[in-house]
Amino acid sequence: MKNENLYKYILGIADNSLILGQRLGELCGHGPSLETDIACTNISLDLFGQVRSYYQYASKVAGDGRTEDDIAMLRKEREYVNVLLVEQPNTDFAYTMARQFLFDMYHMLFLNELQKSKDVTLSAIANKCIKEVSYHLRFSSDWIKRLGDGTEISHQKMQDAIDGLWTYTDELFHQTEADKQMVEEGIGVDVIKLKETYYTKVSELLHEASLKTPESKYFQKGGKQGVHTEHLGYLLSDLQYMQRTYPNMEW
Amino acid sequence: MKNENLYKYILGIADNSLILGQRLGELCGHGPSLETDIACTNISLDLFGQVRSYYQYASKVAGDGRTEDDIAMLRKEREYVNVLLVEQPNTDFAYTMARQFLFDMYHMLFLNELQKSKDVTLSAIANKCIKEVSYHLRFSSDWIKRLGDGTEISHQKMQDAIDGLWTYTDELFHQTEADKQMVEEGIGVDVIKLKETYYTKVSELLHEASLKTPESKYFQKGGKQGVHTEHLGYLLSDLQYMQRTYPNMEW
Amino acid sequence: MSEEQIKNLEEQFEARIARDEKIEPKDWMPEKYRQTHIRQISQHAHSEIIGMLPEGNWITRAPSLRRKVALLAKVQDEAGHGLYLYSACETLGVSREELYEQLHSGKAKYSSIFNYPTITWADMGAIGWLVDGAAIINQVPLCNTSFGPYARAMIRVCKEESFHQRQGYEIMIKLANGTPEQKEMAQDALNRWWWPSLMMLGPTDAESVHTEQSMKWKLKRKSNDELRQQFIDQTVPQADLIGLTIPDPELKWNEEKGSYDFGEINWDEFWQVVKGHGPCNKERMKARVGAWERGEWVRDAAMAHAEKQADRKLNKAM
Amino acid sequence: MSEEQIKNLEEQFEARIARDEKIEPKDWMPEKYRQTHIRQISQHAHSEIIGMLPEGNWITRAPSLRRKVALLAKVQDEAGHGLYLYSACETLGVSREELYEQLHSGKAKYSSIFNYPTITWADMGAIGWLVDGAAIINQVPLCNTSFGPYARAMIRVCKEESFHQRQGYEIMIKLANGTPEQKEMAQDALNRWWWPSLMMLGPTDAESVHTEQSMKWKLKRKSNDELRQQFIDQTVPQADLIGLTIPDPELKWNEEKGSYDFGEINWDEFWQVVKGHGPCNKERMKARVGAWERGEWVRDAAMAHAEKQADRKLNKAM
Repeated sequence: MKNENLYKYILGIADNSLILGQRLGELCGHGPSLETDIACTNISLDLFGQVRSYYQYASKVAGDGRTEDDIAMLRKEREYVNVLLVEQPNTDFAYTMARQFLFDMYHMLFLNELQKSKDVTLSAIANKCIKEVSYHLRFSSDWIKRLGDGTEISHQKMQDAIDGLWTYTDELFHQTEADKQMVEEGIGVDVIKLKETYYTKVSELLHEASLKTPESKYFQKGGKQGVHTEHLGYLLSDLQYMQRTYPNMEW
Repeated sequence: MKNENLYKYILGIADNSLILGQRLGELCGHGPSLETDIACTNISLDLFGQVRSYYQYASKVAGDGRTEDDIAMLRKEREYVNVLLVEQPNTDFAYTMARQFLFDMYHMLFLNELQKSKDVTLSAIANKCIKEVSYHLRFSSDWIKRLGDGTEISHQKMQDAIDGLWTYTDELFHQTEADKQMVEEGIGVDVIKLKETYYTKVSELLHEASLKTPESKYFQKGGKQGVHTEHLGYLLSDLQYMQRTYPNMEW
Repeated sequence: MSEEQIKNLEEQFEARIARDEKIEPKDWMPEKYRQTHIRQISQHAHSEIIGMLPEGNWITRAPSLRRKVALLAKVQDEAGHGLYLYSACETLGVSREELYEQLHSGKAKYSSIFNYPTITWADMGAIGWLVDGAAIINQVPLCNTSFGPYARAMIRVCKEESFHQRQGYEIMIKLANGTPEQKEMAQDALNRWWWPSLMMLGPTDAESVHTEQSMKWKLKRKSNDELRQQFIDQTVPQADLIGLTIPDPELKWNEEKGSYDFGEINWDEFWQVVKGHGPCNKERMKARVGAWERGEWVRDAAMAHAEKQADRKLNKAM
Repeated sequence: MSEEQIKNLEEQFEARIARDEKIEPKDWMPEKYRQTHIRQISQHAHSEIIGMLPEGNWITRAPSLRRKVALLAKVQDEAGHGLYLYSACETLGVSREELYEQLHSGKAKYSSIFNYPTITWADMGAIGWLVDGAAIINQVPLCNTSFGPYARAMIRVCKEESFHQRQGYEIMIKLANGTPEQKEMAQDALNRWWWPSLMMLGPTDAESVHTEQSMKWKLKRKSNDELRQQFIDQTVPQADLIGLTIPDPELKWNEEKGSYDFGEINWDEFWQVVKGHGPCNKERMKARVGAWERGEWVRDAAMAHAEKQADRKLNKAM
């Protein structure tokens, strides 16, 4: 591939939205209220829309005939490079919202920078996505506050969710070799520079929600190298089912 | 295929064990006690052992180069002909045991007749399996009694499980065209003749376990025609994952 | 109010409806009108919500990103329909909680079609094409029904439903023109959904209750059998066009009456499903009741938080 | 007992061990001996039970029926090992419930290796080959340990483990001789499991505690570093044989000492996992504690039923 780093870079962005969108898609019709069902479906929809833009671009960059669907659904388990955070299961609504918030905050900061990319396609996608993501962030932040500063039970559940997922936040700011190359070329976002702002903003919101910012300094990593948690395999077996079972067909 | 009815007949038997074995396999390490974990794993193991004998025979009958694994793992969702009972999820231990008992009782009566089959291979398999299945039946019966005649909570849960799964029992005694043909040829078991004994024996055990025999006369069917509940698709996406993702390889 | 006064009001009310005026929530209305509308609108809302489940079942397994996006959008639309139908219903003085309670206790009904399982991807096509197709035929007349909020909701619903219907048919076209496996999948879905779709138009006129009253209130314009005939006449050519076969050996064009003759519907199955013994009745209720129960602490928290916020504002203001 | 008497007993006790006599549960033993054995045997039992989870993760997805059967049998064996190790432990006057409680509260440890995820099928091969391989090296000497029930349990465990190890290696052979994708999968699994397997032999001798006492009681015969060297020397040729590469650029045959030199182990990672912050520590505990809590009503019912049965027997007898 001529521009392999760019290809890898696009997947690094897109896979996060793909896997998070898939997780939210599982919830459809099973949420705590009709309004949250609509919102979660809507966020999932936005994410898959973004995913299509990215993979269509990746398909062009790869230039080897693979379509957006091939890229989305026909890779092996070790070839997905999403962060571990987004593949975590829908344990309960607190986990779902905490996962969303911890990702949205990063996503927002990230897209804000990606808008300035020298790569006009990425910059345009970022520009389109940022409106959607600012809505996602507002929605998830509101729920962090509602549950953090709601009842005793909801406070405890939300604190557990934040504590449980915290270990996956650091990975958001790791860089692969492709990432570094793309930063150097003015195409990629230097995520390391976002880290401090991220943790400050997250802490502020947690504080506002009467929640404690976890202090643990032990973090998990691996997603960006395709080393995932055991949850991802099952998600993929559903995601890929049709493409694997009925290969090379049009739908 | 020269002997299509026989092929279909074998699948009709084998798919039940395959899907039930797969369900039990999900529980490994997650049961209420080490002893039940060992027992459930053991039953799963027995069932998969039986499955191999049947599919190996089916492979021979088909004679088109498909192996036992191709037959087990590379059919489409509409081509599995197990009864709906065995695909029902592991809702809780009461459901798991009730499903097991309602199937084991049938399985035992069935194999007892299959031993008399004119088809020597089927007769030999039945002969081998019946010892295993009589252990399964003893194990599940014991748990029906323990939970039915245990605490108030366990009684209620077991009654719920029996009530919930009852609707899937009638299908055990349905006959497909292939079944009828095989009965006529002295190869297959005339399941209709087992029905009365089945319900009598089940009722007796439920009575002994202080449980009520459900009176509902509404039953579900479709499994034998490949029309399944929505649970089966997800089970298949895991079951088939490796064969679909890495086709035509040796393991 | 005296009996005469009430009679007077009723006459004026019926006259307004006869003149095609809309009845609005604040207008006086007979209690029976109110109850009938609560029942029908909430049943319709429940159907949208339960209807999310069979399609939601394929979101994680949609075969392409394009189809996944379309399916998500469709299910979201259904949730939206549910939302504004519940709102229309609430204008009649019933709370959403009461309506849910009726659904969860089994007192309220929803469309029986959603008690059938979706077992292949082609079912997404069949549901859009047939189920939404039948729904539109049921619903288009309701765009002119007498109760304003319901009529306005139905206008929006019907617009989106016909988009869904085209989308479903388009899935079927793709499958029918695809590989033999895909075509078989499409035919199989049609085989399984055809008869339940015909049942969606309701029991035969002979068995149908409430019809006369409903006609007067414009909750109904045509009889069930007329609607069913319309659905069949509209759908058969669509199946022909893409080379699929309607699973009814008795289906035949009747030149004389200018419409199709068709076979006997299995009404035993219809009533079994209506009475709660269809393939997925229990699963559907379990999913909804489970979601509701699991969500209780979330709704409680949202309420508690809103109260705290209100108190804080009040304290600040004082 | 007087201090002198105790000292006397202790001397006799140590002498018996020195003579290679077995200590049996009913024999007198120093309290520290009892406690050390409870700790070690239960830790071993817990490891078997937790060890079911990473492999159990692939039961539903095994690529062939033959492999599925073998994997089920292996996991069942592990449960069996757990069972008789718990029994051996119980002879020392501790109940299974107490042992579980120690596991669930995080007080008791289990082998850290099981805190790594199994993410491809090849991990089933790598676990059998490397993890069981390292376990055997740890355990073979225990077949001659001083405490009778433990020694006897270990004889059986080791026999089955070496079967598992061969089975795991056989999975790797098949993959390494398979398609390029399969070979890559095998290499990737080796890359991920190699270093954690080396860590299974315990911290370096410099960091290791309890060793001297354990040597005397024959709970240990060789130091961690010796065992590690043995594992490496045994495993490298096996990797070579099937064309896989040990992921250690510093690995080199040292002619002089007649064994391999190898690279630095990442002890930070080791301690992070030991302290509960490995990739799956939380998942593993959640799975076990969850199973235990969900199973409570079942165990209660079994107990209640057994009591009822006993009462009935008694009533009959009277």
